Amino acid sequence: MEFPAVRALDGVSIAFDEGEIHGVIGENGAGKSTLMKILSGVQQATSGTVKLNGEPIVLHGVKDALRKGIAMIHQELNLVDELMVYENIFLGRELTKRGILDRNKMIEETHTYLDQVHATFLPTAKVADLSIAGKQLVEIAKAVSVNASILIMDEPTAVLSEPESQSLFELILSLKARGTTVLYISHRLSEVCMICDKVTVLRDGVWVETRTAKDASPSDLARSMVGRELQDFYPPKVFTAHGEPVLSIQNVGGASLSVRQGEILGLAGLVGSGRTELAEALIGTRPIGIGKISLNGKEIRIHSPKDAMRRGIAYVSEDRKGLGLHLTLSVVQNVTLANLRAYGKIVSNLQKEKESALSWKSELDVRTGDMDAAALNMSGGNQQKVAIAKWLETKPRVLILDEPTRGVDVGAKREMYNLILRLAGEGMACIVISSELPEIIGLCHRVVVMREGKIMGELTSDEMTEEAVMHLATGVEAA
Amino acid sequence: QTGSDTGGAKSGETAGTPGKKMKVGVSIPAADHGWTAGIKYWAEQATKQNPDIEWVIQDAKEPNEQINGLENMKTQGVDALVILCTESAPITPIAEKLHDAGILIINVDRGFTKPVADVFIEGDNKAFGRKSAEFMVKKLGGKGKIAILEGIPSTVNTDRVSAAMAVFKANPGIQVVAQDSGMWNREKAEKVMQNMLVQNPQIDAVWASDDDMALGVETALKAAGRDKSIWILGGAGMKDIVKRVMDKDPMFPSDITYPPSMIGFGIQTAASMLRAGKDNTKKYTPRHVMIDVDLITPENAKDFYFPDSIY
Amino acid sequence: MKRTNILSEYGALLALVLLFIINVVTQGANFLQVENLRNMVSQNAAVGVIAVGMTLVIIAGGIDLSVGSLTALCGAASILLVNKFASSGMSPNMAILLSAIGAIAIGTLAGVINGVIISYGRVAAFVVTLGGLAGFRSIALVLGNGGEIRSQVPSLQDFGFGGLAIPFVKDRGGGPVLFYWSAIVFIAIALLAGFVLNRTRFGRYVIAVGANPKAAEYSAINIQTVRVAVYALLGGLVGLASVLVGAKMNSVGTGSVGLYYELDAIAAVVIGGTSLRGGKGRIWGTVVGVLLLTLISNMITANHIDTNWQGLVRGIVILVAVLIQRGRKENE
Amino acid sequence: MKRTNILSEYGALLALVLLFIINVVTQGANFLQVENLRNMVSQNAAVGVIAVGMTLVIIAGGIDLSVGSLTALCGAASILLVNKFASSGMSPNMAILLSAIGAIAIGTLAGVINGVIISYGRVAAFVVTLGGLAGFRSIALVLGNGGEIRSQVPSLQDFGFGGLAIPFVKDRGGGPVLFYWSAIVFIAIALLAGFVLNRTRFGRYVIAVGANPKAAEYSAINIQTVRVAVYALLGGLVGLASVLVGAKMNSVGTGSVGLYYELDAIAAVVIGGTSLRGGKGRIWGTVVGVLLLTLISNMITANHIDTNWQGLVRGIVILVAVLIQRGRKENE
Ligand SMILES: Nc1ncnc2c1ncn2[C@@H]1O[C@H](COP(=O)(O)OP(=O)(O)OP(=O)(O)O)[C@@H](O)[C@H]1O
Ligand SMILES: Nc1ncnc2c1ncn2[C@@H]1O[C@H](COP(=O)(O)OP(=O)(O)OP(=O)(O)O)[C@@H](O)[C@H]1O
Ligand SMILES: [Mg+2]
Ligand SMILES: [Mg+2]
Repeated sequence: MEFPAVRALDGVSIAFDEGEIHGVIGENGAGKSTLMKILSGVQQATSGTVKLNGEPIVLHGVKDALRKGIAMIHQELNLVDELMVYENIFLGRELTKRGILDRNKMIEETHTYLDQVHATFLPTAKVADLSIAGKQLVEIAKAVSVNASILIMDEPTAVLSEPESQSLFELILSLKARGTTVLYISHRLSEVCMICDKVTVLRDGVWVETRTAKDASPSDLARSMVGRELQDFYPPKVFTAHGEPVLSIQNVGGASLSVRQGEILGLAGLVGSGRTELAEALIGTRPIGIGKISLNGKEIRIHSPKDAMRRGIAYVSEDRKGLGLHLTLSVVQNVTLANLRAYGKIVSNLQKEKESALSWKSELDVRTGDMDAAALNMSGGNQQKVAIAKWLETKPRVLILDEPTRGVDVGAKREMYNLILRLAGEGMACIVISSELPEIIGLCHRVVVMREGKIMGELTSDEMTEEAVMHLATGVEAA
Repeated sequence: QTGSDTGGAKSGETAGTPGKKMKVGVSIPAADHGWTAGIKYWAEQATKQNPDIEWVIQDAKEPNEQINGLENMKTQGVDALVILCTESAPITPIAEKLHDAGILIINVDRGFTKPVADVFIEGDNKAFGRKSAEFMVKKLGGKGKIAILEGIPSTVNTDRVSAAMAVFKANPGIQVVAQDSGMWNREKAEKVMQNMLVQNPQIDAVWASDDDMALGVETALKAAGRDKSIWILGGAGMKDIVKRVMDKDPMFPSDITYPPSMIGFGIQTAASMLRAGKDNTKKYTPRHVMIDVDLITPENAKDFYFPDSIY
Repeated sequence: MKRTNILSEYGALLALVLLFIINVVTQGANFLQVENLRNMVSQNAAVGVIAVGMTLVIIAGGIDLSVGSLTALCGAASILLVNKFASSGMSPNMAILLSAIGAIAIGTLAGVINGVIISYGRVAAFVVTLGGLAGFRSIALVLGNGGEIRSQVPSLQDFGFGGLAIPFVKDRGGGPVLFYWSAIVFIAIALLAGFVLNRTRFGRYVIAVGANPKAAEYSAINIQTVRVAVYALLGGLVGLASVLVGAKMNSVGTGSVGLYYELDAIAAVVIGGTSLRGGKGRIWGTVVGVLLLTLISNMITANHIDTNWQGLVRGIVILVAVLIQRGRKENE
Repeated sequence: MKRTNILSEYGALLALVLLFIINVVTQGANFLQVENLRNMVSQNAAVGVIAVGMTLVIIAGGIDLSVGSLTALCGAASILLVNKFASSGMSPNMAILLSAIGAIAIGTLAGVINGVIISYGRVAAFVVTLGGLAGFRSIALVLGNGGEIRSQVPSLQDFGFGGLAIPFVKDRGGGPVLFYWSAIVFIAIALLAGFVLNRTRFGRYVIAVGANPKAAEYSAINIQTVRVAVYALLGGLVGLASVLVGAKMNSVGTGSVGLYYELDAIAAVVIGGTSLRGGKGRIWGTVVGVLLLTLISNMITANHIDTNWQGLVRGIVILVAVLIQRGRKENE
C-alpha cells in the first residue's frame, strides 16, 4: 500500500485462522490501520492479494467487504452525531416493515447490543450527547450487531476505562466461541497478551513476526515492536511538587481539587464520570456554575480557552479529531496555531514556525514524512503527539492532558512520560486524565478519583493500587 | 362568512357611492432599470394627485409575484386595478378573474392576450423598434455599419428588436457588425460596447433600444476616444437624452419616446372613471387607447422634456 | 455544548403566528376572509413544492440554485407539449396530463444531470447548479425565443384556477371560494416528503449522507446514489411546480417565470430551521417558511408599504424569524 | 485519501489559458489588442475587488449574498456625498476622496452588522445576508427614490476613466491607452489579500476558523472576532468597489447597479478553486476566476452569440472550468 511519499505497507503476508483472536501491534505509523483498511475494503492495496478461505478475493468497497462477512471498528470514530444510538447501529441495514422503518424492533434489538457492551445510555440517546468513550461503545455495539465472520478492531480500548475494557474482552471471547475471527489492534500490550491467541508485529510497514501470545510478555512484544530493548516502562518518580497550589478549584460541578507546581495529578474515573467536563469547565467551554477557580491564590474567571491560555492553562482534548487538531492544516500550522502570536504580532514568521515544529518533531519523535502535509495523513498516535506539542508550545503553567497517550505506542509513551516528568521538574503543574490505570499509577504523584462528576476521594502515590482506584471509581469493592 | 360581508361593503357594485373612500391598486414591474423606475415615479406622482382615493402600489419582479399581489389587492377590496404586466400572457388569466369579480381593470403598455381590460392604454414596442430603425436607416443614408444592444430577454425586448431587425434586413446597405444584450443596464451596456469597439474598427451608429444603455454606450465611446465618429439612438425619452437632443448634441441626433408617464394616464383614467361611477363612464370611455411612439427631434424635444422627473 | 430548546424547535412556527396576529390586528376582517387565507396557502404553492424538495437536497448536504431557471424550462416544455398534444386531436385533459408528465420527466432528467456532476464529478453543488441557473434559463429562452409561450388549451387555465369548493363560503362575486389544486398538491407533497424523510430507509440515508458522508460510506451506504437521488427528486418536483405555474398563467414567460425561486425556496428551508450544513432538517418547518414568506408579501400589500421600503421590511422579518431560532450552535 | 494533483491546483488557470487561446483563434488580432487585454482586467474590477473579499469570507466558512445590494447602497451614498461635499465648495478631488472614504465606512459598517448577527446571533450566513440582499437594496432605492442618482462632479468620471498610460500604445482614436485606476486597485487589493491570507496571523486564523471552528476555539482563537472581521473586510471592499462603479458611470442606478454581483463573485471564488466548505482557498485563483468570467462575456460579444443562448454558453464554460479541477475529495 502506498500513499504519495509514503510506503505504508511493504510485502506483508499474514494468515488469520478461523475463530482465532489475532493481535496486530506495531509502532505508530507501522501500518496497522492501513492494513486493516485494506482488509475491510476501505482502501485498495496497490499490490498483493487477499484470500478468504483460500479463495483470492477483491474487495470493492465497504459494502462488498460486509457482504463477505468482514466488519471493522475504525480507530477514529465514524458515527452520525445527528442520529440516535439505535439509528447509528442499524445505519445501512435498517429493519423495515412494508418499507417503513420498524423503529420499535430496532430499539429493542439495540438494547441487547448495548447490554453486551455494558453501556448505560439509551438506544434513543443522541450520539452527539455521548462522551468519546460512549461513542466508542456504540461503534463496538454496531460492529458486533453485524455478526460478521471476521471482525477487525482498531484500538477499541484506547478511550475505554477498565470496566468497559473488561466487558469488551468478555464480548470478544464469546464471539470467538461463536467462531468469529477477531483481528485486534492495540497499544496496550498487556491486553494483547491476555486475550489474543496469536500476535503479529509490524514495523515501518514490514512484517516482523507472528507468534503465539500465551508465552509472550508485554516487554517481549515491546522489544520486537521497537526493535530494541526497552528498560522498565514507567520512569522512576521524582517528587518535584512544591510550594502553594498553582491552580485550585472549589466545587466546580461539585468537584474541588488543587494542583501544585511540579505536581503530576492524576484524574481517574469511569467513562462519563465527568473528568472531561471538569477540564472543559477549567478552560471556559463549559459553565462552572457556582464554582470558583483560583490561580496562585487569586480567584479568576475564565470565559474561553483564550482566557485560559493567557493565564497559562492549557488543555489537550481527548477528542483529537474534533477539538484537538485541524486535520486539514499542515503539521507545522497545527503545532504553532495556539501560540501564533509568538511568531509575529501581525506578520507570521514561517521560517521560525517551521523550525520550532521540527524541534517538537524530534522532541516527541513524531513520525511523518512531510511537516507541511495535512495532519490527517498521519497515523493516530502521531496525531496525538502533534496535539500535545501544540499546547507545550504555549509554555503553560498548568497542563491538562485528557487521555494523553490514547493510541500512542509503547516507545512514544515512554518518551511522553519522560517529557511530562521533565516538565513537572521544571515547575509545570500537570493534570493527567486517564482511563488507563497503570498509567495513572505509574506516572502520577497523586490521584483524584471521580464518579458522576463528584470527587470520590484522593490517593497518594503509595496508596495507589488498581483496586483502590477502582473501588473509589465504581463505589463497589473490587472482587 | 366574514369574506362575503366585508366583500359586500366594498364590492365594485357599490363603487362611487358618496362618502365611502374608494380603493385602487396599481401593479407594476419592479424598478430594475431606469424605465421601470420612471414607471414607479409617475405612478406615485399620479396617485398623489388623487388623494380622495386610497391607492395601493405593488411592484413585482416576476409574474407569479405580480399575480399574488393582484390576488391580495382583491381581498383588500379594491374597486379598480391599474396593471402594467411583467409579462402579458401570464397575467391575463388572473386579470380575467378579477374582471369577472367586478373590478375595473385598466391595462397599461403591455396588453393582455384576451380583451379582459375595461381600458387598454397600449404602448407599442413593435412601433418603437420599427420607427427607431427607420430613423437610423434614413440618417445613415441607407448604408453603414451599426451595433445593436438588446435588453433583458423578454417579450418587450423581442418585440422591439425583431421589429427593428426587420427594417435593417430590408436595407442591404445596413450592416449589423455587432449585436449583444446590454440588459437595459448602463453598466452592462458600457462593458459590451467596450468589447464591440475593440472588435470593430468601423462602427457608424449604435442602436441601443433604451436610454440607460445609450448612456452606457456613450461612456464607452468617450473612453475609447471614438465619440466623434459614432452616434447613438437610444429610446424611451429619458430626460438627459431628450436634453442632449434639444441641445443638438451630434451624438444624440434623436430619441424615441416610450414615456413611462403612461402609467399616470392609466391611473388618472381609473380615478375619474370611479368618481363618476365606472358603469356610467364605461359607455363613453374608449376601450383601447394607443400611445404613439414619437421621434424626438431638436425641434420638438422641449415638449418631451420633464426636468424634475427621475427618468 | 448543544442547546436545543423549544424556541430553536418551534421558533419558525412562533414567528408565523406572531406575523399572523400582527396581520389580524392591522387588517382585521379583510385578512380573515376565507378567500385571503386560501390565498396564503396557494399563492406560493409552486415555490412550496420546490422548497420541500430543496429541503431534502439541503439535508443531504447539497444545494440547488438552478430550480428557478429549471421551472422556466420545464414550464416552457409543458406548454409546448400541451399545445402539441391538443393540436394532435387529443382530449384537453389527456393533453394536460401527458404534458405534466413530460415536464416532470424533464425536471427529473435535469436533476439527475446536476446530481451526477456533483456526486461523481465531485464539483461543489453551488457551482454546478449555478451553471444550471444560467443554462436552463437559456434553453427556456431559446424554446420561447426570448418571449412568452402561450397555451392554446383554455382548460389548462381552468385547472390552474380550479379546485375544491370550500363549503359555506362565497366570494365577493357571490361565487364559491375554491381551494385550489395547487394548494392541495403542495400539501400532499409536503406530507409525502415528511413521511419519506422520517419513516423510510431512504430518508435515513439522506440524513446520514448529509451529516457524515464518511460514516455513511463505512456503513455501506452508497452515498453517490443517495446524492443523485435527492437532486433527481427535486428536479421532478420542480417539473411539477412548473405545471402549477403554467396552469395558473395559461402560459410561460421564459425570461421571467421562476426568477428568484431559488432564493425564496432556500430562504423558506432555512427559516424552517433546516441547517445549511446538512444532516438535519424538517419538512414542516419548510412549509412554515413558505407560509411566512407569503404572509410577508400579503402584509406588505395590505399596509401600503412603499415599494422602495418593501425589501427592507422583507429582509428584517426574515431575519427576525431566524433570530428567534438562534441558539442552535450548529449554525455557527 | 487526498489527491492533490497539478490539475486540481492549477485547473482554473488552465481553463483560463484554454479560453484565451480559443479567443485568439476565433478573434485573432482584434483580441490581442493591448486595449482589449486592458479591458479584460478592468471590466470586472469592481466584482473582482468584491470577489477577493468574498474569498476570505468563504475560507472562514461563511458566505455573503448581500454584496450586490450593498454595492448599490454604498454607491448611492458615495454619489450623494460627493455632490454634497462639492456643493459645499470643497475641491472636487477632495470631495471624491472623502465620499470614497464614506462609502467604504458604510460598507464596513454593513459588514460588521452582517458579521455580528452571524457570529453572535448564531444565524446561518446564507439567511442573514439574504436579508441584506433585500434590505440594502431597499435602502438604496429609498435614497435614490427608486431611480438613478447622478453625480454633479464631472471629474468623478475623469477618475473613472483615468489611469496610467501604457507606453508605446495608441488606441484607434490615436490617444494613449490608459491602464485604468480600477484595474490597478483590483490588482493591488488582490496582492494585499494574498499577503494577509498566507503570511499574517489573521490569515491563519481565518483558515483555522473555516476548517474547524470548534478546534479553532479550543486553540485559543476568538472565532467570533475573526468571523466579524472577515465580513467587515468584505463590506469595506464592497464600498471601495461601489466607488469604482460610480466613478465609471458618474452615477448610480439604485435599482440596477450591483445586480447579480453576489453570484458573479461567488462563482469567481469557486472557479478559482476555493472550497465552499471553508478552510482552504487561494486569492490568485479568485483573480483567475474573475478574468475567466470577463473572458466569457468578451467571447460572447465577439462571436455574436444570440442573447438567448448566452446563458447556456456561460453555464457550460463555468462548469468545464471547475470540472477540470475535479478530483478534490473535499468537494464531496
Ligand atoms: N491518506 C494517507 N496519505 C498519506 N499517508 C498516509 C495516509 N494514511 C496513512 N498514511 C501513512 O501511512 C503510515 C501508516 O499509517 P497507519 O495509520 O496505518 O499507522 P498505524 O499503524 O495505524 O499507526 P497508529 O498506531 O498510530 O494508528 C503512516 O506513516 C501514515 O503517515
Ligand atoms: N456510560 C456512559 N457512556 C458514554 N457517555 C456517557 C456515559 N455516562 C455519561 N456520559 C456522557 O459523558 C458526559 C461526561 O463524560 P466526560 O467525558 O466528561 O467524562 P469522562 O470522565 O471524561 O469520561 P470519558 O472517558 O468519556 O472522557 C456526561 O455528561 C454524559 O453526557
Ligand atoms: Mg492506526
Ligand atoms: Mg474524557
